[in-house]
Amino acid sequence: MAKKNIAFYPGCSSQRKSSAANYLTSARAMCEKLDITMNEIPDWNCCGASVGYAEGGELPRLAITARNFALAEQHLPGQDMVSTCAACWLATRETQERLAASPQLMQETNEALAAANLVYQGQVKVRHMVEVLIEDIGYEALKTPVVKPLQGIKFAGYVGCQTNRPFGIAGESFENPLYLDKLIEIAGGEAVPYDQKVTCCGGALAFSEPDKAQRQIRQIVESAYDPGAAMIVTPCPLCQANGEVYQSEINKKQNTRFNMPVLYYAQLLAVAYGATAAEAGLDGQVIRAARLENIAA
Amino acid sequence: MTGNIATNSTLLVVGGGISGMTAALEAAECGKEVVLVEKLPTLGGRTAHLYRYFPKMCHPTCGLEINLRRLKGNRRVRVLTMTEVVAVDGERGDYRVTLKIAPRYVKDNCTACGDCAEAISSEIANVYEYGLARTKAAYLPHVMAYPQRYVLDPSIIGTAEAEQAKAACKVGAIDLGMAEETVQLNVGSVIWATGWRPYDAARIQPYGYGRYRNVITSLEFERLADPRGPTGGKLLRPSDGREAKNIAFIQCAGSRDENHLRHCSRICCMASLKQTQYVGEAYPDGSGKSTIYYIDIRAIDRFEDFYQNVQADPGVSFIKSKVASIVEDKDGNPVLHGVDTEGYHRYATTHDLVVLAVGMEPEANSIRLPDSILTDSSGFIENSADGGMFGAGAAASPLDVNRAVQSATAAALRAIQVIHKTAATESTA
Amino acid sequence: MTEAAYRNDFLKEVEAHVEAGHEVKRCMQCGVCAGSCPFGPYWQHSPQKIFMMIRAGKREAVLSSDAMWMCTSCYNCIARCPRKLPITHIMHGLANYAHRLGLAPKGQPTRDFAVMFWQNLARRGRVNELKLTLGHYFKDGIGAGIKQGLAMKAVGLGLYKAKRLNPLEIFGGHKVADLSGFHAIVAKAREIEDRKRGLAS
Amino acid sequence: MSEMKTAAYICTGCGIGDKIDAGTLEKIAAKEGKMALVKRHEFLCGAAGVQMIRDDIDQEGVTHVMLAGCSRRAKSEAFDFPATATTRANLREGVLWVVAEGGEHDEIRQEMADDYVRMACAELKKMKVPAGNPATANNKRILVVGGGFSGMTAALAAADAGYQAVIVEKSGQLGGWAARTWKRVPAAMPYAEPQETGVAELIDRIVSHPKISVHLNATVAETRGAPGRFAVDVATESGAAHSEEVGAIIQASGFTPYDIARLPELGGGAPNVVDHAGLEALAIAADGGAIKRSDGAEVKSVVFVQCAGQRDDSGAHLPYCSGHCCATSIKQAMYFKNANPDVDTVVIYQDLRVPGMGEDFYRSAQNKGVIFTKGKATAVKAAGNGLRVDFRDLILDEDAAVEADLVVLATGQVANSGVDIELPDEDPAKAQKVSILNLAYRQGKDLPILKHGFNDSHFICFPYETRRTGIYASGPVRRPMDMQQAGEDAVGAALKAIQAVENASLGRAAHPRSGDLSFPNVRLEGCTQCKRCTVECPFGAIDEDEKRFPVFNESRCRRCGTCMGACPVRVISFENYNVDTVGSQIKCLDMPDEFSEKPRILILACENDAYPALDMAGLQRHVYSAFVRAIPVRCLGSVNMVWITDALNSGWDGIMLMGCKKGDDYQCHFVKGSEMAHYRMSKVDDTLQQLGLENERVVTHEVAITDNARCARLINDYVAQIMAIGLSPMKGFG
Repeated sequence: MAKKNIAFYPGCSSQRKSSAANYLTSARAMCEKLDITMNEIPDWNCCGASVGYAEGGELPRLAITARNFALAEQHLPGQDMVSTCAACWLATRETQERLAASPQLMQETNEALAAANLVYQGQVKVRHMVEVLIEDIGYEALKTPVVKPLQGIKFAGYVGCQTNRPFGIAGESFENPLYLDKLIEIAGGEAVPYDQKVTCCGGALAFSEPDKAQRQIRQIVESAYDPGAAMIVTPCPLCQANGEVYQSEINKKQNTRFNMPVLYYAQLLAVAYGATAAEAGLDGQVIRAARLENIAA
Repeated sequence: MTGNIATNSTLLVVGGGISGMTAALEAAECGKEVVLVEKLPTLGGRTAHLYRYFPKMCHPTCGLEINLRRLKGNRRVRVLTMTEVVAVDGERGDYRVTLKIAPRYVKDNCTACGDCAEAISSEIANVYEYGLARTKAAYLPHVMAYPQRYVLDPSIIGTAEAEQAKAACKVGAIDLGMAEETVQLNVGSVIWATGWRPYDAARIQPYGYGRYRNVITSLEFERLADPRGPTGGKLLRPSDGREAKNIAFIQCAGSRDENHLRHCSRICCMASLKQTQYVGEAYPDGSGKSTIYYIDIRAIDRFEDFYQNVQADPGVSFIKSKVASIVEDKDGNPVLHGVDTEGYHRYATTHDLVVLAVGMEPEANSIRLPDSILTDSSGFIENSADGGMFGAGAAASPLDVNRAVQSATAAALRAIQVIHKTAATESTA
Repeated sequence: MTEAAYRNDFLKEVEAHVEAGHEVKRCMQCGVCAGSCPFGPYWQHSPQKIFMMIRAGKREAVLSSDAMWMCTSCYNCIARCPRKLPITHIMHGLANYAHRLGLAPKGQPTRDFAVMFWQNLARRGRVNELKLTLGHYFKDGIGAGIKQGLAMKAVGLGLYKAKRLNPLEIFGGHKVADLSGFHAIVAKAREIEDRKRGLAS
Repeated sequence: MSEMKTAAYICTGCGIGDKIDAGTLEKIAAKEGKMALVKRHEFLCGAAGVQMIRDDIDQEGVTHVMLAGCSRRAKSEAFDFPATATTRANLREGVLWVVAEGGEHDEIRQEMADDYVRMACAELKKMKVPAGNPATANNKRILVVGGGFSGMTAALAAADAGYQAVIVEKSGQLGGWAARTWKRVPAAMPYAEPQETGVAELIDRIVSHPKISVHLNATVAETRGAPGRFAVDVATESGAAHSEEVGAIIQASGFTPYDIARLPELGGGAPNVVDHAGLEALAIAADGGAIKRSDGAEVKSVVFVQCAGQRDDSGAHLPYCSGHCCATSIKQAMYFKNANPDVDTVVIYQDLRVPGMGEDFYRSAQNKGVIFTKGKATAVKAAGNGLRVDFRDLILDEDAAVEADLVVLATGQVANSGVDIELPDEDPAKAQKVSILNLAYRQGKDLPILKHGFNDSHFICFPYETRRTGIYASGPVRRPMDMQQAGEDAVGAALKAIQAVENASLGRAAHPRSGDLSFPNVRLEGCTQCKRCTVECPFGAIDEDEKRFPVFNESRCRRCGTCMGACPVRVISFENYNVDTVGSQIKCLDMPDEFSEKPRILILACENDAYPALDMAGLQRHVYSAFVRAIPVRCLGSVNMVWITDALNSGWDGIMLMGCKKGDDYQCHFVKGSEMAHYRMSKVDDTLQQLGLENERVVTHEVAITDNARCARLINDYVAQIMAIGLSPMKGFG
């Protein structure tokens, strides 16, 4: 497998001891096996996420992301800017497209960047880690490093919103994207039919509108149980966190008995590729994925 | 048939649906020589699959019968089926057209007795029934197929089945050695009556066509309603064969949608209004229920009468809403989610069957038109740069049958003008 | 009934001041957005209805609506809109505009959370998840905060145990190195935007 | 024509020979059928079989051919013998494929085949080959009534194809409403802006075209004759009149906007309330600048009220939709927006109807800031210096009001269709109307009106088939429409007019029996001047002379035979289709006796739908009784009562008439034929009573072409019913 260098944009939630720290851990393990070198963009900042709109407005949001572009262009020229976080990817891709489409916004953004002696030249190519996996490496080649297939484990592939809409992974449909199921199968697991694949978990409103969001989450977890899934798999940190950490809340309030591990695809691949439980970030689960830990051990 | 059969006073009509047949016949009945080519093994086109027409609720095959009789009685129209246009060279008044004729493996002397079909067991999807049924691999496309000759599906060529079919034919009509042929013609003008195809409903993802068996297209519903169709006219839903009594019709399935077809396909509102009457017809006790989900009901001009009649039908209700999504419940029933926008009324309604009023996509999008043909943003033919080729019917615009026939009649005259002008120029030259 | 009913005044205001506001006029009232929103059952007005209200000149009702604050940014509406309207962005833009004008509903939890989120990230360039969470719980005062915090204790504890929550973040946590540059960019961008949209900074 | 020589060919292919004894058929053809030549072939439609027939025609002088094999609908291209009378005995679709399998049915199957051979032979001997009546109606000029957009387009279309055209326009200039329109709705990519009407160029082309002549300030005072030989008196304003000889007529008499004064509740008649035409006038005056009201004030706000006086179910106004008004209002709203984007334009609509690429035009208007509101306007009132429109906003679900400097009412198109010939003379509504064509026809002065005052065709597949041959309605007189559609319609109408003159010059029938060279002969010496034929002809083809005898206008005739069916004294006939060709079939049977338990049921089936339906029942192997004998008729309207009485007298046990649907949504290809037959048969009870027969012995069914299984069912049920009431006692008396 050819060595690949990427300008990696981890995003706030993937930082050490942050809510998606285990995503980063597992992504590193996975990339190592695939000979992908993750070059972290120096001094990157928050993408603003979707909920930043209310106070941030349009241009400040675009400008802070453009700062990341400028840093990537400057320090990691020619490398694709890759995110693992769905929200980071969405916000950066949206920014990239909007600036490309509007010379006025581009000019205003650069006016703002100039305040920190930065400039964005419009060269950045924004991608999601999943795109790197399936487009650059390919489904077939992703199978090569598999040493511990996750045989006999049923997973519900929960794609969620922001890696799926409005951009989505090329060639996939909004209502029934299949790439996650394919990644599950590559890792040796079984992807169950799952009708809440693209349901919204409530996103950031899990904080501000917990009851409403938890109604979404309940539906998402419940529907994973129906076809017999043992675990949920997702590409999105917010989906992961919402799906995992609120199960106890829902159990308490609604008398359910949810105990469904929610993992990242990167964790599955890392384990299948022979990583240890720690390397795969399995110790970062609030709801432990015992069967994966057994395989990884 | 394949010799030098045409001159520059001949018209070529591409497409043997109602528009193409009309253009060919109207021109021929004015005394012109016409070559009519059709890609499929039979003339008749889309309308031959329809059970009834709006607003008269009469039968499309009735008009087809008359047109076929006109054709049988007119020696000026030469029909080539299984034929496609692969190239058009030359200019207005003097085109050289290259045709490709696919092998039918059955010769002109077939009597349509059906012995070949009897002799074999291989089956293929029945295209006429939109795949809702299967047919033998030696088949007559449908009861009104013209030419009334069987076809051997290429899938059995080279198999023992094909030999059995050949052996069964008492008149020696089967020729398994038939090969693709290329033919060239001189014609003065070309009418493109290539018609339309239903927009691929599977691409309208929130509606789950292809994922949910009880979500079907309006064209498939025509076949269910037709007593000659796969269910003998019973409205049986595909998942379990149960009678569908509570049926949703979703308008603008693909049309008026920048993610799919930009244009309004014009016919779909009327088609769904018509289909609600099939539901009434299927359940004379009044137990059938139709719900139309729409953005605007486009019952244009006199069709308003029909709309008013359907509105008065107690079995039909209207919801002004583009349905947001469909999910399937545990019994395979489609559940429609959306909001009635007159006021604000959220619904999650379970139906037995959903019929997607799919839009019209120009068939021309799937063929290579000559470069001089100009199309609009949806692919409908506007005209040709040299003024010698014309779109007719649904190839030119999403039209109902009546307007398609008007369009085809007009196209016939435009083509005649080209030929007359060419003749006049040549005679003075 | 005000004189401005169905006049373009408010529509023009929205076009001038609201992100993607110039797209509002293209809506054809099909309602697919209304039916696609996961929080649809909770809001007062659907996006399509908001757009109609804008066109009918209902300025106050629009800007004080809770509808824009129910957006989870799931992008279903955008994916399905037959007119390809960037509905999510319009709703965000309207929320921002209503918020900046001070007309957005007071105490709207998402409004408060969103403000806090931006301020949190803007302070150090990266989100401090602990402060954000605590800030959110304590937004209604100490008492309510303790109650909320206790209620969510299990959640926090779980994350802590999984090394996904760092109590030490309360004393700082992750940040951008060139903080002054970052702040300068945000300030400049804000200044340009306010100038453009005619808002007082 | 040389002396008649008949030949019968019996095909044994497709399994016919396996189930039916061809030898018996040969004997019947020779002995009973008296065919001069009788031959058998195992594959008659094959090259050798066809060559055998051709040789007999060429070398043996065969003039009349009876083919016993497949249906008349099959293998027509093989059995194509010009100038030879041909008939078919339908043994395949009509016997072999419908009679139940099994030895127990062999006898009745054979009897059925025998009878079909007898019937075909009987018919053949009564047939003549029609030669046509060419060169009696040779005029190929085309008259266009109306010089608006439709009329001009039609005239040019005909002239550009090489035909002379004459335009008669009642006003002093060409152009009609289109000339009073500032811009038109776009008809080409990108469908974004109003476009030039092109009317001035059109007028220039008309005026300079060598093949077009124009009469302005002129009307049609009288139209006599028939396709290929119309004589049209043109009256001009000056009082001068002259006659034009033409071959076909296009009626493009256009529309009148619905009178807004009839909409006082919507401000109709009040200042600053206009209709589309009124707004066009303002736009022409403004010529791209600010549109001003009559008081000179610039319009800063305008409201369009759609469906004004249209789509009305109260009976007070127009019930229909005029189709173009949504796009027209969009276009007019753009007039304002293009001149000044700050003008407030609101369109209040119920359903926005912009089909096809009109959707892009709608989008374009939205992009310009035109506001579309789904609602229903209830009142337009004066308010200050302007107006206030009260309406129900259907989306916001509330009563609303909007003020405007100007209100445009989108009213509908009312057809200028002349007099409604089906209204009684004393009807006051008619008195106000002036005839357009002044046809000197027995059945009235103008084209029959289909619905809502429009001269439309009732046929979906054949939109130009109106009820007056060689006269084609075009443009908004036939159906409400916009310029785009009117243009297409006009070109299509021009083709039909050209076709009509070409057909007339060759003595050929027009649609749906196009190419038919037969024509109605009338034996006037037997005529009782009862006028049934002149009244009942669906196409107004028959006039009356001074002595009240019928005058047949051959090129108006569509050859349906409704006159033949109507004639009580049977003096009307066609060469190849007449009282004898069918009557002899009915009478030629070998009728089993009353106690045979073998009833004989006669089916008279319309050849357009019912006969094909029976045929396809065979193709699908729907089994039906072998006791029926089907005879195709041109139209149920051609069924003469004598066939019924002959059949009953000959001992037939039952008679089924199968024809097309009648009524408002009639499917009868000859409009009234099926209805006439039903009407006539409703009186058959008297005849049955006189004969002492049960009412059930004659039944009439509407049969659609799709009714294949149903046909079989109808037959089987009827046979059972006849068996139940018993066989006819009339056997042996015929």
